[in-house]
Amino acid sequence: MTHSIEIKELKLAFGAVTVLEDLNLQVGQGEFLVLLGSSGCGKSTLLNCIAGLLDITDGEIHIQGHNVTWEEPSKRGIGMVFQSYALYPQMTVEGNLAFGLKNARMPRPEIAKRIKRASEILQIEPLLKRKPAALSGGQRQRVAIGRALVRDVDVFLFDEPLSNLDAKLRADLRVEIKRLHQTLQNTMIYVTHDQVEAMTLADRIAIMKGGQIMQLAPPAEIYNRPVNKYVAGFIGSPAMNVMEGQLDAGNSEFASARGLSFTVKGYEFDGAPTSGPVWLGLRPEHVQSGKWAAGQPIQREALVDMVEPMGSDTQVWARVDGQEIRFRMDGQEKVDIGDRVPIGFDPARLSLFDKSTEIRL
Amino acid sequence: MSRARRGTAPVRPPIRLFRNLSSKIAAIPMVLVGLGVFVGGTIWTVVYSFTDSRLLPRLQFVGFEQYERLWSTRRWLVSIENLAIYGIVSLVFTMCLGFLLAALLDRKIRFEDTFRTIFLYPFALSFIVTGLVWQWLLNPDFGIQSVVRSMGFPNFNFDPLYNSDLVLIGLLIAGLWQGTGLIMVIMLAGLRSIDEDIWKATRVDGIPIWKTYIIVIIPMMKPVFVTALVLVTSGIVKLYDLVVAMTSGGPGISSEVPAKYVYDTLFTRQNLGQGFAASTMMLVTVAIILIPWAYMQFREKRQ
Amino acid sequence: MKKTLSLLATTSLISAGSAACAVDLEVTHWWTSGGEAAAVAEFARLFNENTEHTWVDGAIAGAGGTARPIMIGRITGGDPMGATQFNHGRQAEELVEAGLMLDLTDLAEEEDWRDIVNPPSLLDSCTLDGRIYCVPINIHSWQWLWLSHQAYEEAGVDVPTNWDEFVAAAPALEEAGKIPLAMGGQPWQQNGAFGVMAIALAGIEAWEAVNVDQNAEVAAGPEFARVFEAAAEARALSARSNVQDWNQATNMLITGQAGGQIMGDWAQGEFQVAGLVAGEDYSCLPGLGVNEIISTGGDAFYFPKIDNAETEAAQLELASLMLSQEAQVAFNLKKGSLPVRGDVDLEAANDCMKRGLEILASGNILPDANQTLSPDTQGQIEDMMTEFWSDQNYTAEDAQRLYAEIIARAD
Amino acid sequence: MTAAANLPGAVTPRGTKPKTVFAPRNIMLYGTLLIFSMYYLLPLYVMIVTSLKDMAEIRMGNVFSPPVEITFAPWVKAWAEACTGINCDGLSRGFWNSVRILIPSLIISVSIAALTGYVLACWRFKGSEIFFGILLLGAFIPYQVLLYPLVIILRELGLFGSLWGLVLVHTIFAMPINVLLFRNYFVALPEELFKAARVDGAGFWGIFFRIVIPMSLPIFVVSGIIQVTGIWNDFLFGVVYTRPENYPMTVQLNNIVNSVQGVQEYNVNMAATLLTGLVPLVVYFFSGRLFVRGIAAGAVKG
Repeated sequence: MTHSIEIKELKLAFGAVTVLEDLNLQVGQGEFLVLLGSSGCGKSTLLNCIAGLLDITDGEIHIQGHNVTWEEPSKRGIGMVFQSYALYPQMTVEGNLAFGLKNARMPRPEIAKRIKRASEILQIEPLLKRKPAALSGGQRQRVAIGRALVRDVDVFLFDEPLSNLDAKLRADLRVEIKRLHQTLQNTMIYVTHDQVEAMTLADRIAIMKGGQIMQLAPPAEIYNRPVNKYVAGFIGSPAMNVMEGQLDAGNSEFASARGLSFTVKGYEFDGAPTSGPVWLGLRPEHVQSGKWAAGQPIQREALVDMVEPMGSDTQVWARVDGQEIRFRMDGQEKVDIGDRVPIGFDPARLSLFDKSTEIRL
Repeated sequence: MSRARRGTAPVRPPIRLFRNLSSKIAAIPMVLVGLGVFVGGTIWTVVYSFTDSRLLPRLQFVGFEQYERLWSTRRWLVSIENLAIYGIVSLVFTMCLGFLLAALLDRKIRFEDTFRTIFLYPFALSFIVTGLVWQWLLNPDFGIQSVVRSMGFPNFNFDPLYNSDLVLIGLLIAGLWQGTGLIMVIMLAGLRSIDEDIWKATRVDGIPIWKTYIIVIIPMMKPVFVTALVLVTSGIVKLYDLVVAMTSGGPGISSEVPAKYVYDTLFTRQNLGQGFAASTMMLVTVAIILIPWAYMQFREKRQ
Repeated sequence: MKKTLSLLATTSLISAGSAACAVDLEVTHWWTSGGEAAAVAEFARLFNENTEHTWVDGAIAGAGGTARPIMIGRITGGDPMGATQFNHGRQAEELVEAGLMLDLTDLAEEEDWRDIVNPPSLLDSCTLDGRIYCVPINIHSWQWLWLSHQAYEEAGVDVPTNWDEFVAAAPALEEAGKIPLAMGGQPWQQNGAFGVMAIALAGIEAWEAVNVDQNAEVAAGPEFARVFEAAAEARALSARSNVQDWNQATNMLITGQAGGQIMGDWAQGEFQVAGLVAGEDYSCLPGLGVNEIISTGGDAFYFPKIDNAETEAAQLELASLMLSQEAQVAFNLKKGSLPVRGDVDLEAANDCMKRGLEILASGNILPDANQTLSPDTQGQIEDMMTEFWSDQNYTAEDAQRLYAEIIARAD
Repeated sequence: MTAAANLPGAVTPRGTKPKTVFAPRNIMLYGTLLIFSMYYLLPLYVMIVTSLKDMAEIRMGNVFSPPVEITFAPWVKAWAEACTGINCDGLSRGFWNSVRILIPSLIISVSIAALTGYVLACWRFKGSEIFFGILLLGAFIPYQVLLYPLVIILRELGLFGSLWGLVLVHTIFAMPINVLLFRNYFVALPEELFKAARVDGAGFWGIFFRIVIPMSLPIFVVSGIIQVTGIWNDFLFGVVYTRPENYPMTVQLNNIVNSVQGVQEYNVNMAATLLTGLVPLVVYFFSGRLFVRGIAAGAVKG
């Protein structure tokens, strides 16, 4: 058994509208894959196709080596957790957990055993006799996860499971899902629009846009080497500074349209660099300031336009040689509008994209 | 459990027809009723409206003869006029009154349940019952007229059911009595679905309540109004029982309505062809009102 | 068939032995007013007593206009009743043509209906292509002006003896707070009253020209102009009459609230139920006291075809019974109508009925408009009439013009 | 005291104090409501009062005066003695007929409408929306147009005149509005529930019976009330598609009111009218709250 999930040439169209096209994806055994993208990118649609909740137009879906393209959702060997929890309101927690197993005509003792195990793992034993309406959001989502858990399947599908929770609970449950993955070691596909969830949970992230996967890679690679301008802008908070400018391939000289220019020394080009209009990306957190600016290959002076103190750090909007740049400073440093602050950064950590194709150079 | 049936997993897409087979089976009644009764029945009626069928349907085509006669029949013209007047007035009043009552109930009043029950209970009664009660109340010898007269206004006249010029008012009083409650409930539901914050916002902005209703609330309730409109209109077209119970079309033919003309020609006059022609005209009228609306709905959905 | 008849002849003694054949025969009709219901109960009683079958009463309230669609619907809808009332004439014509009605010719020949039914024109209305499809059971005539003695006494004027006197006496009634002419709001009553006035005032020839030969010129002519004027006059006299049903209008006479009513002889049943005596409490003027003539419309029973030998036998038994002397007397006395056979003894008949019988015997008879005009034409005329009667501003000229147009179009 | 305190608005609060219960605005509000209440209650009051008077009193007094001497005779007569033709068993027969018509019609029409609404909301297939559109248009077709074709359909099915024929007719004409109600309600249920149920192995019927129905009590109540009142109040179909022995109560009512024997007995008529309206009124009074809630859930979405 090579891949846990394999998707070949998947196409999904509603009438004349094509939602997913020529989509290929392989997910390894026990891998935690996050489908990340903004709303409408097709990530949930793809998940629904994998689950069998949407009939695809063309292509094949294999789960655990079986072609399940036209199989019923319940027979694909998947468990699924939904954003709105989707608990059956008229059943108790126990009833919710047992519903799928009863449908599969599983013997009662086995059902009881599985519910016991799942509720132990998720610590929901005291809730078993309650109805969903009597549970808090976090408890509900635990039950929803439990419902996937009792199915004892190889593949878990999560459809934005934490989006309806408040920030604190979200963080807690995120950790719990990660722990669950480590315990169970099964394949998980997790759909989210939250990059923090994606970065923290994923073995690999698939960034989607317009029904296509832009980049499929481990979080670090996505962060460090985004394949295109979209991915670069999507990942990272605050967002990457993207500057319009010219690249002179001969001496690796970048000149911003606004006036800032420097040599991109140490940057690893994907191919041979060519001269022409480019986008240049610089992550705010890669810009050093104040006394830390000193050691950086490129140093400039920034004129502060606006300050956003966050406590642990401070976000600064500033102009460097006429080019607007955002960066972060230590929260302890005092900075005010109109101040001049020395900054520095390392060109090796930049991202360069072709102006027209927006693909990484 | 997932592993149990792996061997039989279908690889090929199922035949189109059998996909969602259960839902298609469950949809059979809808298809039969929609196509068999509504479309089939309508086509049948339209086709036979071009025949000279009398007591029994027969396919002896006579072109537009039935329609020519229809439009030269006074009773039909009066019926159409009555329906138009009744329809427009009843529509306006039902909507306004329904909204007004709903708005009053929505002002966080006491005894809301009691008032709502009072306004809605006539809806539970049939048009036959409604017609009989109001016929009794509007009876000039015993009802409102005689009561007011005996209170010292001997010249008071209110006998709409015996006065050709006022008979539609009599029908309207009874029709509104029966029908506004439902519209009120629907409007009330619509009002309740509007975010409290809207009210707070308009209070802060200093917009008077009546203006808030007109400028903010009513536009927000568009879908509710559409639902109410559809309900009321379809009810008006079917207006029949009430007329039969209250006036039988009288005095004279002054409260005749198209539905009654159709019924009478079909069955009493034993002139099926003429009755079918009249019912076809009713359908055409409905279609003229409905098609633009359906088109608008459709376009909105597209966007 | 033979067996059935002989059974009947020896009356009902054998019923116990043939209980297996007993049929519940549903009979539909629209006789629901007091006198009518009492009359139809006589049929039911005789049927239940004299045969082993049971009369299942299917009364449908409202006038014939309400009831007929239901009856026709059931016959054409494949759920026929055992027997049903129609006004004979053209109402059931197409049903017979479509073969939905039982052919009674054999029974009729057996019992010599041709000889016993009087006037024979009644049987002609039941005949299509030489076959007989219905049993005429009574003769109803429209041409009566009923007068309430109480009303005239209270107004202090003599009871009129003809239409002109009636009109002349009207102001006195008005003064006494009474309504001179009671008139129900239903179109058929208004049309009927007009018909009565037409025969009385325009004369038989003109009436026949319009109603039988469908001569539109006569309808637009001076004879009918006079009728329309008289009708407009009558309309003014009935202006304050605001009842719907004919028997409510009759009731106004019974209680002395109204002076007169133009209504068929069935009104007599109501007087009878109320215990009023003809000649003492009320009087009747055939042909409005102007033209003593009666039309011979009436009710008939049709027997829808039912594919069941036992039912068919029961139907024939009922048909035979309805025409029997006993049933004719019992029924018509209660109903206030005239029997269809001349050979029955109507000792118990009251003044008005006897006058009717005399006119009948003298042969001063006309067919009923139901027999000569199709329901469609009748309906159009009724629409016109009801508008005319209820709208005081509707001129006689306008009404006559429209009337002539309808007659010109009649089929 | 500072200078500021002397300025108007510094000591006395600006604006007007909230009004009491007897503020002019409240009087207007409740006054309007009370006037409207009169309009709605008057007929019921007159019906009750009239039905408790005897005829002599009705002729004398006015319609609004309470009965001097309460008599229940009109009620007894309306229920058990009033005549249509030669049958003098009042409304009681019609009542039981209506019950016999109501129960199967109610069950079948609501079940089919619920099922169809479920298909349209959760299991759409190619063309399902078109059929739904056709069905909705059916709500606008005057009954009269279909009266005759239905006679033919029922005849061909051999159902004409039978109770089941009437049940079928009620089911057909109940479909448009009830299907719309159910569909709108089901569409508003969270879609993920259906997905979860499918992952849990529930099929078309499993989801319907185990998930959807238990969640849909309010809309069933609404549809049920609409159907109870609609079927109970029906006159036209009852009179056209049944035989006299099966006539529902409304037809019986009309027969009794129109079978005038002698004078109109207004008190009996009103008692009969009240008796006929009683069932839907009772149903409504007991479940009116749910009805209002269900309407909110089903109708507002449009």
